[in-house]
Amino acid sequence: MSASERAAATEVPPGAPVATRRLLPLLARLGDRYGTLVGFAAMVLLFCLLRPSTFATWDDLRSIVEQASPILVLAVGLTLVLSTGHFDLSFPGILNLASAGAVLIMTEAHEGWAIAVLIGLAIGLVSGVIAGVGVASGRASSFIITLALSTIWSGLAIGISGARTITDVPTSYLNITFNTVLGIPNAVIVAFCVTLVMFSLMRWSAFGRYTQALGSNASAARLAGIRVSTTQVFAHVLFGLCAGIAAILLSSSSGQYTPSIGSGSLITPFVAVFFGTSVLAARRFNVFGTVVGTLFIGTLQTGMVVLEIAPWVSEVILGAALILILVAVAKRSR
Amino acid sequence: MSASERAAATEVPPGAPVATRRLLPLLARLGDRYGTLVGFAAMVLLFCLLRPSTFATWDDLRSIVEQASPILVLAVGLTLVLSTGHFDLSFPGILNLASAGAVLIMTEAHEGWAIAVLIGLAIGLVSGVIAGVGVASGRASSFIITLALSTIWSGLAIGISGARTITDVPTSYLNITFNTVLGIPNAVIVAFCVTLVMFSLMRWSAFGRYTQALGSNASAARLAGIRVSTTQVFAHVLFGLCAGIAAILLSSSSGQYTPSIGSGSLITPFVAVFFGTSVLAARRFNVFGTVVGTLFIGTLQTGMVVLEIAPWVSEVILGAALILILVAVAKRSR
Amino acid sequence: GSSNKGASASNKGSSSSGSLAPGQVANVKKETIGVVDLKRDAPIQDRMDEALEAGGKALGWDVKVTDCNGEPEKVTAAMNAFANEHVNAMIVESIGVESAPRAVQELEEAKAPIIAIGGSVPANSAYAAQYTENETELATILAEKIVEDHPEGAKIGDITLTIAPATVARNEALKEVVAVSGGKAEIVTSAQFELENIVSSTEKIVTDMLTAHPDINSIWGVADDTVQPGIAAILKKHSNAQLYSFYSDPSSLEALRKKGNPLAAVADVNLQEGAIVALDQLVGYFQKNTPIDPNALPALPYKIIDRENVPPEGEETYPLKETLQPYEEKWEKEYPAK
Amino acid sequence: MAPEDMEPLAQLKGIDKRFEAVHAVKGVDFEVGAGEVVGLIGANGAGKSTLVRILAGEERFDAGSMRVQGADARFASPRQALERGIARMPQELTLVEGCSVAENILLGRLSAASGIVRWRRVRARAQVLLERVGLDDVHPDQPIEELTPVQQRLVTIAQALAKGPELLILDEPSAALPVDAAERLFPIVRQLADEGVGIVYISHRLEEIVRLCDRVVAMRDGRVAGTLARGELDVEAMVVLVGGRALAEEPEPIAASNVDGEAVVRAEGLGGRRVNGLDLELRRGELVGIGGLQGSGRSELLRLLAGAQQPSSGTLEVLGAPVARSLRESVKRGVGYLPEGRARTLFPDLPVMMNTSIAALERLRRLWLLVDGRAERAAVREIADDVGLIGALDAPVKVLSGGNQQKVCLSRWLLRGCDLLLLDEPSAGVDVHVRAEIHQLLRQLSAKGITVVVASAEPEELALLCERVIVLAEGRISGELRSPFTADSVVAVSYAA
Ligand SMILES: Nc1ncnc2c1ncn2[C@@H]1O[C@H](COP(=O)(O)OP(=O)(O)OP(=O)(O)O)[C@@H](O)[C@H]1O
Ligand SMILES: Nc1ncnc2c1ncn2[C@@H]1O[C@H](COP(=O)(O)OP(=O)(O)OP(=O)(O)O)[C@@H](O)[C@H]1O
Ligand SMILES: [Mg+2]
Ligand SMILES: [Mg+2]
Repeated sequence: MSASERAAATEVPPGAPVATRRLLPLLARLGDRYGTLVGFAAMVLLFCLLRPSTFATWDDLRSIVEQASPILVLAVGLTLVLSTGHFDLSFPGILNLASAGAVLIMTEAHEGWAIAVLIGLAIGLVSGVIAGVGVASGRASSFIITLALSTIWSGLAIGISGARTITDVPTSYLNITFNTVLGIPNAVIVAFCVTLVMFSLMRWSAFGRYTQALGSNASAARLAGIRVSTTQVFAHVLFGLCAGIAAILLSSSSGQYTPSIGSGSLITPFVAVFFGTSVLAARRFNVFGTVVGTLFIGTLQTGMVVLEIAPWVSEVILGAALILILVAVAKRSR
Repeated sequence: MSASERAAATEVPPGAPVATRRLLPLLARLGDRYGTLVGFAAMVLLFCLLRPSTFATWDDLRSIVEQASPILVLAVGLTLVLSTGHFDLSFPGILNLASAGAVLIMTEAHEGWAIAVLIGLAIGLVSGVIAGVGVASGRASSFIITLALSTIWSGLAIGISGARTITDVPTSYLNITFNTVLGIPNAVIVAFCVTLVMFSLMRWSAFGRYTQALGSNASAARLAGIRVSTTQVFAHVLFGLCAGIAAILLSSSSGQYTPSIGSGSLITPFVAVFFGTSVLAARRFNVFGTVVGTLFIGTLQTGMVVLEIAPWVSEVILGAALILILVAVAKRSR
Repeated sequence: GSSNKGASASNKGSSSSGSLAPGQVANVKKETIGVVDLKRDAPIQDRMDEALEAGGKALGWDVKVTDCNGEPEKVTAAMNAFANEHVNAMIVESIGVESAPRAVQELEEAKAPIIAIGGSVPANSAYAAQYTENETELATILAEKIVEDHPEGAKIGDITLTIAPATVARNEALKEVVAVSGGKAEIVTSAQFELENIVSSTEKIVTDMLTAHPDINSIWGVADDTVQPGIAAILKKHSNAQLYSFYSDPSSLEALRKKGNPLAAVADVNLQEGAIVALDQLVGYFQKNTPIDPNALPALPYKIIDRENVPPEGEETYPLKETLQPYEEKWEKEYPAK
Repeated sequence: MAPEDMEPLAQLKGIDKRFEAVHAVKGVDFEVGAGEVVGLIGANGAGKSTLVRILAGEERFDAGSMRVQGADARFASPRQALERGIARMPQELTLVEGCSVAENILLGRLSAASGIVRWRRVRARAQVLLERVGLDDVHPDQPIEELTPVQQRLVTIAQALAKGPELLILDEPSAALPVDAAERLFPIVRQLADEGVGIVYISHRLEEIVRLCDRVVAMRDGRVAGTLARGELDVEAMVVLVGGRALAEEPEPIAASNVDGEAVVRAEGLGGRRVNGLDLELRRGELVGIGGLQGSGRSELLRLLAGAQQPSSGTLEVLGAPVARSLRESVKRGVGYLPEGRARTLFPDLPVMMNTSIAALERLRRLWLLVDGRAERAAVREIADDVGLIGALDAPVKVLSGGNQQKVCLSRWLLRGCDLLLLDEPSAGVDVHVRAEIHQLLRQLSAKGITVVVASAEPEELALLCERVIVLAEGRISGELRSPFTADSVVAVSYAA
């Protein structure tokens, strides 16, 4: 850890005038705490200035938030799992299999959208149970167990769908995300509810505190009489459910099932969650930070599309923005 | 932790006859230690039995090892970084940028292959320094810092190459991997040397000890007077160099630079390294285990192509094999 | 809010009085066209974009190409952004509009047509027209070329991708040709490359195929991305197998020109034609309110490019100028500068 | 059959426990009655912790039987033991970093049936318990990692009390606990016993065993070596039971021969966070003790000398130069620093060997970078024998017994070889016999001209070992004692702030 080194670095040389000696540490402290949020706000402001006609509109805001919804659902679930000190990389597989299951039950078995939703959630749940039990067994790293699970689910998804893209999805299913309530897209409402639930769990429930205890010191948690395995399993199950919800949002909003629907979804939720640890100098995984992280990435990506920035430049900007905000401005993570 | 829970599962009921009471724990202990290797051997045997004409040939062995070479170089480097307790996800970007740099210096500036190799290594080195300094600063999680770096490098790679596929690569460069020494492809020799160096470093050098100390308890490492930041930076630099080497092997052997050369390379090295923690019940990241892990994946993939297993089935088998070997057979990781 | 909303505005014909921008040939009202491109890195997509940009220049239009870099989220973001910007028409290249129903709805309400070009994208009522090549025809001539090249019997190693509609169609065509060949061709083995990891995975499976079946004499590369890694693997295996694939990407043409290169032939079609037809239909729609004709694309000539007929260094299979010229002449005549 | 009320709270019969190579507990019979304080003593690695871990459900037993409150018991987890009223305060500090003090104290019992945490109630409960163990100045919302090891120790005691057990196991609660803190602990133990709680009290401080316990069980090499009833408690007898022999007589502390040798440490008006205005001078070859009560600043003084914390005022010269800007720099100049709280300095998953040699690798290098494995093993073996380390050198250090881990920490700096050795609680958790050997080792070092500074919570240890003791109180020097002096005089000066 380089906490002390950093502390030394922000120390002011003894010769500096008194005002500076007071001001600089204060600024550093404020920067530590609000740097991430200020960086985010500055970015939004910049986009609004550059393209006010598009960017600062209700329409645009809505599409940013709507597009971020499935990622948000994944990211808040991931926040919970990561706070137990373990990885869960099974969600790309869940996205694939739950989308395939939900869509096929409608196109092949001609069930309604409600059954399809249930199937999607059930697949997420089952995967969560398996992942949780596997991880709680402690036999191998959660990283590889859940990765292997993801591979299996993706394979099965291709197997049951015959590797086809399925587009004749009933309108009722598409309407899940197409409809709005008071102008707010359903997907946003769902994401908001999931976020609220996760926030409450992590903030106010004993279970949420126990996940964090687990992540910090598993043997202390066990000694304190916490049901370590149960907590672990439950965290993965909740995340599995989140992945199921995300799968439904994704397949409904993309209007189809393609065998690659979940691939490429691995990285963004992680970026959002890790970004979140720097928000308000939280230094741990937290739902509020994750929300900020998700919106940050969504806004940045949309902003670059709107400004018609070449993809390679936008990649460079994305990476540089992350590093700038996290390393230069925000508080050290530990 | 459920270490003791698992121990209970292997416990023998008090009524069992004496021979069983001795034998079962012994078997469990042997399984813990050699389970991973036995699983690997069983898989190879199975392939040989199913397709003896292809699988048990020198030719096939050579192509498996040759194909695995760039991944092996990445994976052993990754082993070192992970043993410091931090991630480094910058290598897909390094692969892209170093390949682009090496190829462009030949096609645009008409330099020779040696300069190209140096450019590739230099890019890896510079990236490693930046990643190391960023991570050692302790300001944000290594996960996101290195991921952001990867994004930047990939963007730059597309930028400098103009997003073109470049194929007019000089033969001298292609020969780096095309040539063989005593029938052994150069790529294999390079991978072997890199592995040997990393193995020695981690096993016998003071630096290797320091990385492991860092990974086990960073503040204790500081208290022991270890140069924590330097060690951290050096680990990332070595890994950056490995990624540079892998980039050269990859671009030379595929005979081209394409903008997607490094994408998709993220997961396999991680699987190999985490698999390696289960080999010989090491429970820590270790180079020998990583080598086994890399060969395991390479063999499995080749085996499925040779046996003409449908792609989705082979995905399911890959995932299931990992879970089976790691969870059911191998020793718990902690 | 944008000032030029919908087709009604364009009919008022407040065209600039005779002064044309450099390169502009027709005197038409300026329109903004949003182009959503899945991945411009891919040479075929780049060709279509170039055609759209050149055609747009000739008409004096603002053609905005968004390169989505293969990321689905960007596709949705791009479509939404175009809808929010109130473009006059949207052209999607090798990608469907399913993921952006709200953008589709807004464009429909604004009477801004959506046209799909390139790649085989599932039919959708949102498209005013779909000007795409016929994958089956394209693949059939390539498969027939394999059979023709190997009178002694074609033993085919099949590199496939079962998760994209276009590659599935091509593979079906291959199987069909093999089935009717009367034993002159045989698919010895087939394997799938990974979409996320094209280069390494293709190289690996071609190597493994050739190890397992040294008798393979033809490799079917179902997508143009497989050409270079396929070549590398064949060369390294010292195999005599010939590679067959699609599209005359610059790097593939170069390989065809090289002596001793295993790339034997590619099947190609002039995809730029579809792009320009789309513009042509849009001009009619905006200037004269003629409805967009879904069947406007003329029958495209599918052709095999092999070592014999490969265009010389510096030339393309389908020079854009030649494709564009008849349309430019037509536009110049119909909408002359005052 | 004995009537219900006659049956002891917990009863172990013929308990046997094996770890892979180690037979840690061999057929032990042990029982605790309600309201009884049973002392458990024994050498490091004798199996005390293993025995009580079995009792508390943290470890399974291979053979034997266990009865708790009249019913057979075979716990699968600490949780099950807790449900039957058994709580253990672990020997190592097991706290959840990133959580507040209150959360740590009430971890595992944060919620009622609803699953929702009532923060106000949690805080209030924690506050009461903190006051009970004498941590009035610690706020329940403070992050646990801000506390000193001693404060953290007291938190773990509060944590055990919070569980409201019927059988409370205290595994070395008083190791490295300063006099005042220990004095607050004893009444708590007695009071609980009077309320009918059965208590198992493990300690290497035999005087307090005499004061507290109703009965003492001594373990040696995994077996019960003997049991002493209330009347028979006496330190000499226990020493023999623990080590199989009487304690080696420690020599009188002798004045260093070169008291007017060169000054190795010279501080003027030295100040840190708590310590303030310290003037001191340590000479080559001196063996100096630092005494004081809880929070008096002993640890901080050592941190300042080691360069691990920068002084906020005054001047400080160490080894002839202004104090280094970082610990690393100090170590390079020849300072060895063993901080308090061994968990902070160990690499739990790494072998004992790597843990011991980590600071001395530069010395053990052979070719350019590579470590000479054979020389390393020989050197570690030698030092391990010197400090009486029991356990395989290739085992992860976390499986060693607490006292043996402490010896690893100490060995690291002995192996490195330093000119100035700063030791914060070097013998915390070490048994009496080994402690005498370590003292002998330190005397030899000092005779070789190495300056040794020992901060210790135990006045007895300072009186045995040091020729000169600097006593701190509330961050200032409250007195300096030169031998001969007694432990009581150290305590007296400590309180005289
Ligand atoms: N998990 C484990 N694996 C292997 N050996 C172990 C394990 N736990 C304890 N041991 C061994 O069992 C023996 C007894 O250890 P224990 O911790 O019970 O000693 P102790 O009497 O508490 O000593 P101390 O006074 O030092 O705390 C030691 O040799 C120790 O190394
Ligand atoms: N990092 C810190 N930040 C703020 N206060 C601290 C810090 N470390 C120690 N303190 C405070 O400084 C005082 C002196 O601490 P120190 O550890 O030197 O005491 P000590 O004499 O070793 O006492 P003990 O070991 O008995 O706690 C304590 O009251 C402690 O709360
Ligand atoms: Mg113990
Ligand atoms: Mg202290």
